[in-house]
Amino acid sequence: AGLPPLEERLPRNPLVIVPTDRPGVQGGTWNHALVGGGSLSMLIRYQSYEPLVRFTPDWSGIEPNVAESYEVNEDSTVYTFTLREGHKWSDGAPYTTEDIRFWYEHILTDPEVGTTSGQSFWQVDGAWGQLDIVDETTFRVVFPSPNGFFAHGLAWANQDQLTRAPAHYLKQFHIRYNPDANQLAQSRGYQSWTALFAREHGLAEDNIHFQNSARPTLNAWMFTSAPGENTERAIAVRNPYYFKIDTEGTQLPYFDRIVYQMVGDPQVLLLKTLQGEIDMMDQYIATPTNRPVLYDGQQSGDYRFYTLRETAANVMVFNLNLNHTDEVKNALYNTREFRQALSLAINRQDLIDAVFVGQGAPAQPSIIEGDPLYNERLATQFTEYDPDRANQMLDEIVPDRDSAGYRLDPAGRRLSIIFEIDQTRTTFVDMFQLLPPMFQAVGVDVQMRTMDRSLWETRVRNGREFDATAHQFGANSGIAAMLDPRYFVPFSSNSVYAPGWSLYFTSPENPNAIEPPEEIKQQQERYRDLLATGDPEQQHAKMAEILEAAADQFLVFGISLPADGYGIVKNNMVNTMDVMPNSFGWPTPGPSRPEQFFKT
Amino acid sequence: MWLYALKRLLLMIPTLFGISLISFFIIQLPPGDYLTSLLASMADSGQTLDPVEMARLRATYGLDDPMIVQYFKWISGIVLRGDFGYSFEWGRPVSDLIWERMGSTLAISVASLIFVWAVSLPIGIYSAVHRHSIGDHVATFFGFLGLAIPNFILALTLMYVSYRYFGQSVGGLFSPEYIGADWSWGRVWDLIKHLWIPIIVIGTSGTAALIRILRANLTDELSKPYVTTARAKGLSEFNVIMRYPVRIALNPFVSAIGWVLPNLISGVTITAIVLNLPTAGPLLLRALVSQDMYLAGSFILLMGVLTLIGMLISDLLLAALDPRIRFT
Amino acid sequence: MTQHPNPLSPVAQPVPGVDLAPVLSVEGLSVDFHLRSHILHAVRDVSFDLRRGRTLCLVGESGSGKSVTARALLRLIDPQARVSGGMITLRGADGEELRLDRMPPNSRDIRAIRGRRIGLIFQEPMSSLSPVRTIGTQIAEALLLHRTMTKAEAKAETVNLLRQVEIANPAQMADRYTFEFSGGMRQRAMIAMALACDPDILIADEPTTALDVTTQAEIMDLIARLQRERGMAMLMITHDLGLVAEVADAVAVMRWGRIVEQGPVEQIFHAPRHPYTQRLLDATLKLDSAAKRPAPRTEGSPLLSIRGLCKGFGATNWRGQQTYAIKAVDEVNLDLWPGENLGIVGESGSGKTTLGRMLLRIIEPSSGSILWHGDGSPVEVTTMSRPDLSRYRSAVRLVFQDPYASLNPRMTVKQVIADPLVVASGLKGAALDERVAELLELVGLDRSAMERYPHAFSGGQRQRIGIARALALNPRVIIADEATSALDVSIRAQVLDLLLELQQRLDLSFIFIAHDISVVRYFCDRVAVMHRGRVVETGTAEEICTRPREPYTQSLISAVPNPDPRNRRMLHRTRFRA
Amino acid sequence: MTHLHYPPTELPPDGPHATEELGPAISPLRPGDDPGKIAVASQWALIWRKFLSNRVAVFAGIVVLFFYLVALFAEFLAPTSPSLARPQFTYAPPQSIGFFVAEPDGSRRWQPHVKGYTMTVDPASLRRSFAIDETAIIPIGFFVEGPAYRMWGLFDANIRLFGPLDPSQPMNLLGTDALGRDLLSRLIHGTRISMSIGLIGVFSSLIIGVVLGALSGYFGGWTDLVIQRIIEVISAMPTIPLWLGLAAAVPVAWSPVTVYFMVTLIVSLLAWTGLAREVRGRFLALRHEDFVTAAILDGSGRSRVIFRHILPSLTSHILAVVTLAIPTMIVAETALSFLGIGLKAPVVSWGVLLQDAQNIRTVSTAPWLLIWPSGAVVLAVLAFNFLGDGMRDAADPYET
Ligand SMILES: Nc1ncnc2c1ncn2[C@@H]1O[C@H](COP(=O)(O)OP(=O)(O)OP(=O)(O)O)[C@@H](O)[C@H]1O
Ligand SMILES: Nc1ncnc2c1ncn2[C@@H]1O[C@H](COP(=O)(O)OP(=O)(O)OP(=O)(O)O)[C@@H](O)[C@H]1O
Ligand SMILES: [Mg+2]
Ligand SMILES: [Mg+2]
Repeated sequence: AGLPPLEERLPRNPLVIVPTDRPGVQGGTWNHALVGGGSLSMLIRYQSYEPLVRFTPDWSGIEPNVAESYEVNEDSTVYTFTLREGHKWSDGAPYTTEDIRFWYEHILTDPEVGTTSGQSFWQVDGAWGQLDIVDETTFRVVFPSPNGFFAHGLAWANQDQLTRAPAHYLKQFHIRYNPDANQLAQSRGYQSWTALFAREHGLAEDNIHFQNSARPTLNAWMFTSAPGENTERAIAVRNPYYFKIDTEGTQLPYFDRIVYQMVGDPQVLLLKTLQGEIDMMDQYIATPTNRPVLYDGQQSGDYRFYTLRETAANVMVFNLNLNHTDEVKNALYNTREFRQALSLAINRQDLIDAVFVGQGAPAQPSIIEGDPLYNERLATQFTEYDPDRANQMLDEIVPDRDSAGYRLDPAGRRLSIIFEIDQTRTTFVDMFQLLPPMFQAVGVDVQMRTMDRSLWETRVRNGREFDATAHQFGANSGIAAMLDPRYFVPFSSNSVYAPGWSLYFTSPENPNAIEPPEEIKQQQERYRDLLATGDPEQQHAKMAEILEAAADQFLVFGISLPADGYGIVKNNMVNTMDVMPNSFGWPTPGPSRPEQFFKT
Repeated sequence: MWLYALKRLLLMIPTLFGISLISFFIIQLPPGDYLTSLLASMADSGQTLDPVEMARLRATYGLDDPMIVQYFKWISGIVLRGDFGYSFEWGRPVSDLIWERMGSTLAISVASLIFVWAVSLPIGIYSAVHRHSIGDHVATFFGFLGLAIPNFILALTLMYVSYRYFGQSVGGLFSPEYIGADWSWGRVWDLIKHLWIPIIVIGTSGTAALIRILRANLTDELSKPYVTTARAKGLSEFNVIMRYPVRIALNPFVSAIGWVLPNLISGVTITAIVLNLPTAGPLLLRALVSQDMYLAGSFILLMGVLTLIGMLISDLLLAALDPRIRFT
Repeated sequence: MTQHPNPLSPVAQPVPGVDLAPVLSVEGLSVDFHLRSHILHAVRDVSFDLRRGRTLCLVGESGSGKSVTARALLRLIDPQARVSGGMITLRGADGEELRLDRMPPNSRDIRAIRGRRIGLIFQEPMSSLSPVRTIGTQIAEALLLHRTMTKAEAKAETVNLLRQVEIANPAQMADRYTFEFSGGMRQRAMIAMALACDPDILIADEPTTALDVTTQAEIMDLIARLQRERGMAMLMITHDLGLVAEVADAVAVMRWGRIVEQGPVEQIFHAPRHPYTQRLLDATLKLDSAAKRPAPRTEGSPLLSIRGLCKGFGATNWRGQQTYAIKAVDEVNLDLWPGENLGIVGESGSGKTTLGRMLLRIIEPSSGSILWHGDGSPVEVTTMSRPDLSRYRSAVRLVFQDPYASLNPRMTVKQVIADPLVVASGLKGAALDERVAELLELVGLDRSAMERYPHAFSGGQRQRIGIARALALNPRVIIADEATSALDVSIRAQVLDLLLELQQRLDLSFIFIAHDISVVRYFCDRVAVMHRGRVVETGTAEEICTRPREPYTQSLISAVPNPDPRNRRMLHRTRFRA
Repeated sequence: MTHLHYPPTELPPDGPHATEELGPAISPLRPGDDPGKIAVASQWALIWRKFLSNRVAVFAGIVVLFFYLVALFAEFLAPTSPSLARPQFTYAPPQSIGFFVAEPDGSRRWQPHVKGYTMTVDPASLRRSFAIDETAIIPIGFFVEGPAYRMWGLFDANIRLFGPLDPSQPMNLLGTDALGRDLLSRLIHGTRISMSIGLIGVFSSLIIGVVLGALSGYFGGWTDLVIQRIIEVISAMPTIPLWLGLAAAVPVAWSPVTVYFMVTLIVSLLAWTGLAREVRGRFLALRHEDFVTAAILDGSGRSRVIFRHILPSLTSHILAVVTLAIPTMIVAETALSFLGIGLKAPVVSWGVLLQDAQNIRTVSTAPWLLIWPSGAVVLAVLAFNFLGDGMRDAADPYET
């Protein structure tokens, strides 16, 4: 009601979406759910994957999205983007390069009130890319040296903030544009305008970003009742200015509304799913354990399965702390043969049978077979179950044993390795119920301690005193592996096996950074090199080199590459993909274009 | 008596300060702060925050101040301006959040409280009067069954049963189609269909305790001579029991009334989480786990106030119930 | 005998239409207690009739089954007791017969009879009232139950009843709780409750033990009036043969669960046939005179001297204003000499118990001093330190007025009596058992009683347990608050003699609070008379009993019943109006 | 006197002066007993006799004893090791015991056995389906060799009370869990922790609650004021952050049992407030009773008055509270595990087993994982309850 006609709402050149199966009609409600608080970053997956450029549905490359088009120069130093003329925010205000400028000046590069969270791809060698506004719809980003993955950075889930900062809205909170901004902030209970401004754009963290229903958006749906405004459910309705149409010319999205129920516990979500209250879901509930239950419920829940291509590098990766504060342990864990021996002591098939119902085959954290980057040695070395050889190898390193048959470390203590594990990772916990006897057989006392997630974050990700932990993710193919090679190169805080070395990669002058040994430094150099490369072929070659070196270094070891996962979707949902990657970079199912989902 | 009440009211002020101070520090006991827990949940979806950014956010939230400074900021806001601060996680004033949930919290707590009392008082009295009868044993058995099965599992099982055999929407107080709808008969019926599970879940464990305690105390009172006197007047057995021994046997309940009020907030948290009930308990739990300290602190302060009031009421009631008890 | 000596008896002026057929007949009633170790046949084959307007007095040895019989009539016996035989028939005016023994306990039928047709006054009123409801509500409840009344009417009637049983300030007292009533006041409240619905039959189990003789006389007048006006039949259980002689039409004597003798009052008093009856009467006569013993010395320093002792009770409303205030003890000065028996008599509610309790600082005095000379130099009791106090308390012992309440219901008699011994001397094992048994035997209880709990005893037995406990520590002074009121005369005489003998041996002194003037006369050297918190007169026992000076004392003495049915004098008493 | 219709007493036939009775009439409970002897039986003997005559209570006592025996000899009684996982037998349903096997010639032979499973994995539902294989006879017996264990940490052994004759064969009388571990063995081992450490918390909070409540109620005044303020503060204190903080403060090297022990102790340090207030309420009402005054006059010190004279009046209440606290404590463990501080694998307790059952998968497809552990808790608690009730009744002066 009271809206201008459709032509005026659409940009001059709307993005035409070819539906996955067939065009639909507008209408209906998408019934959805979020589990617990603090999980709002999930929203990117369902209603908010609208970067300038996005991953293609098959994750083979990048295509324009909000940007009408983009160009890269030869050596990947200049990126030129063209916006759509007449593109409007959900309140009807135009979306122009002014929004880009505002974000760049007041959020990205303002050292006082800005935020650079997740924006490291805007930097090369510590310097920000330069923004050049050409006209209302054109801008350039210029880097001093090559930045091969800039466009990928934009397409990666959650990272592109250019499409999430409406300048005309945010200006009212900025002291430069509104001299009364401080009073405004105080009247809303904040100390100064900076706090309110940060709150309003919410770009530092998704939880805050999505709690604002007042901020205009480019997304297909906009919140009328944002999560947090009501603690029971959140509602998003169609954005009348959305810039996409289908092949019939119908403006997207098809769904009128998305209703998220806020569910406290995954088990309840499971029940709701079984009951048919959820239209599409793969997070939280689609575990191997729940599969039979969901399978049996297909009839009553009126849903079908779809397949998720798992993209993690392994189902579980053993991370021994290679930067341990305990000298003796540090030396031992840094002994490659020690890690290899431990790897040999694991009966992977048993674990796969018990925990994954036999789905999967023994493998180290690696690239999936069939991918051009596949490295067989990396994938299969030391995956055989050979306790005798393990014992032999260990006898060389730690020959002494105590009365109970456990080995003694060089300091004469029983060789105990305590794995600290985030208790929400139930498959890890299950596997660790079976692992201790296997290690005991080679004289190593392996114990597990589960803990609350925050504690795990503090102790493991931000601490250095833990012996070991287990973790997951990373990537097992193509571009993803290049963007997240956490198990092959210690490059970010996700490489939990070497917190000091990773810090050395990002900020070597940090007092907690540890200078790694030469071969690791070389590996980090290789990766830096890769990031500067724009040419896919060269990227590939460089990545292969990294993987080869990783196979030599054998920093971590795992159990198996993950078997395919699954999700459920209501039988009457149309245009969803039957097979798609499961990743947070390709924010499943975001790139499969939820705006063109509809229900019959 | 009133002087005593007045004295107690005055004593509440320092106690409350003590409570707020202690709780505020306890809230901070877990390592890290709100940002750490935020980071933990972000890591789940592959995001990381770099340390510089963390430091900046910390400053915005005031998390880099010493704890005592944070405490004074918070408590002085409350005392001077009635401002409870805002919730990091929900980005809203704490008081809004708390009040929003108070309605349903009160409704559910009071409903289950009434249910529990309505069920357990008669059963407890019956059990005491007819000790070792079949009825008594059955009540005992079910009571302990209710206690021995964790609420969590009971709720799950009931929900599964209701899904499996009645095809009913589970969790929450309404089916999705009635959430936010206007009141109608359909909605009321829907509410009733949802309410039985929480009431049973909360009821089984709550009633068992009440029944057993009432039974124990009443058993002791029943053989007192004054009961015989009441019988000699020709009072019906029901009146004899209700007017005389029950009154004394209620003493432990009245002592426990102090907990009824704070329980309105934090009680049955796990049940509420599983059943997706929009009560304050889960919110408080989340606030505590995610170290959303102003929200958690204010909840606890509120609980403290309610505890103090509850205890005062309980003490006054104790004296009213049994004139031998005199407070000075 | 055409001129019946009892003007109260309706027979003196025959009322037309009043027949003398029994309203309640008991035939062959037997009650057994199934105890843990044996079966006790507490009542065996008891038969008697109650007739309209007449009084049957049940007298007998303590523990002989009187109370059990009385309760059995209303089917109120303890759960472990069984009625093993007998018939209880209640006859209505229209000739209908109700078999009470056939009615299940607590059935609707029996409830219709309780309170309404048969009122029951329990022996131990102190423990028989609920501690948590006001006296007024407990009485009004009976009214509301059996008589069609509004709440307000019931309240008014309650006040009226309390007034009739001589409670001062009845309107205010109705709102007080049991623990604020003195022993005698509770007993009167109990009587008021039983009379509330003016029953056809009143069963009164020792209704006047805690009442001073004047009050007792007033109450008996009241009951007599009811008997005359409404033809109420009464079964009265009492130890006071004087009272029996004053009020009874017929008497039944019980011993070891049997009625050993039954007959008109004249016959029992003047031609007793059973040796036990004879012993009872002899004991009564014996108690009617003072014991022959040397007068204690009254020079030197007294053992205890009380000066200006006061205690006030009161309540305040929510604004802190005094709503009621009472001076329970008012400026009392008394001395107790070593080896002396000081009797305290006085009106019910006059502060005797309060005084006794203050002497032990169970109740803190409002003002005044108590000097204790027992430990050489005099010590002020009101400011004594804790260890001194506990030493003092082991030298000065108290026998509680309400024996039931003073015995821990969860401790066996052995534990109760042994407790002071264990604490003071650390006695253990067989030696302890021996000492406890010895004490029990002193007060005439069997050693088999040791393992029983207090509730399984008769009123008199409990009272003796209390005495045994007081004796346990070889004290210097015993404050005995109505210590023998529940004992039958023969045992009472025995116990009193025992106490006198102990006194000789151990140089004991007694403060003897009693209502029974004959006991006071028999036992005490000096007597203090209390009235409304003050000591109005002190003098030797003989003086007070024979030549009272104060008008109150005169009225008191004149109301003492005479144990001879041919010479009833209660009615000719002088009345005191302050 | 003729108009007075009182008949003279019917005197006993042998006349008024016949032999007077000398004592109360008593007779033995059972004909033939000597009443004189029993009459002086001590209180404890009487209580014990009374207790023995209560069949339910005696039975409950036997059950409690049984649980403790199980706890003591868990290794020997469990057919297999509680952590022995057999990946191919996840969520295997319970087997039943058969006693006769059919011989080829049609005769039946005595041979206790369970039937083996045939297992199929359904790739679509990712489920193992088990069918009892009628032909696969797994003989079982007593005192068989099974997985080795170390009894009480003293000596190695491998004889188990019962189990399959061939230890490699599956015998899961109560089914298996998500990792293919034998539920029966886990349940037996869980008894040990749940019936020992779990109860320590109950008793320590009981003691604190009773003592502080008694002091508060008995003394009143300042003591009461202070204790009540402490109670208020403790009950308003948020426990969750306390647990989380604790979980962080506990050294990782501590074994799960030690951690759990500490946690139970701390739980009990905070869990006494409710009981304390209830005890206080009763004390406030009882402290001015005459029998208490009498005890004071008897020279009893304060603690004697409190614990020997007043406290017994609260026996029923305390017993009720204890029996209520036991299941609460066992179950509370599941909530603690939620926060990461409960018992952790490889230690087993009933709480851990229950926690494993907290999901729809179990409820819908493996209900035995839920039924048996809760059954054990209920049975134990009922046993404690009836035992406590029996003891109370035996000691109750008013009961016969
Ligand atoms: N509940 C009980 N359990 C066991 N024995 C009991 C119980 N009640 C009373 N008795 C016993 O029954 C006998 C009769 O008791 P009862 O109370 O009738 O005596 P009584 O004649 O009223 O004596 P008293 O004049 O002392 O009151 C006593 O020996 C007493 O010990
Ligand atoms: N705790 C109390 N609170 C209020 N008033 C009390 C309390 N105790 C006693 N009184 C009052 O004090 C007065 C004296 O009581 P006390 O018990 O000393 O009388 P008594 O002389 O022993 O009477 P009795 O012969 O009837 O036992 C009574 O009027 C009573 O109501
Ligand atoms: Mg009696
Ligand atoms: Mg008195």
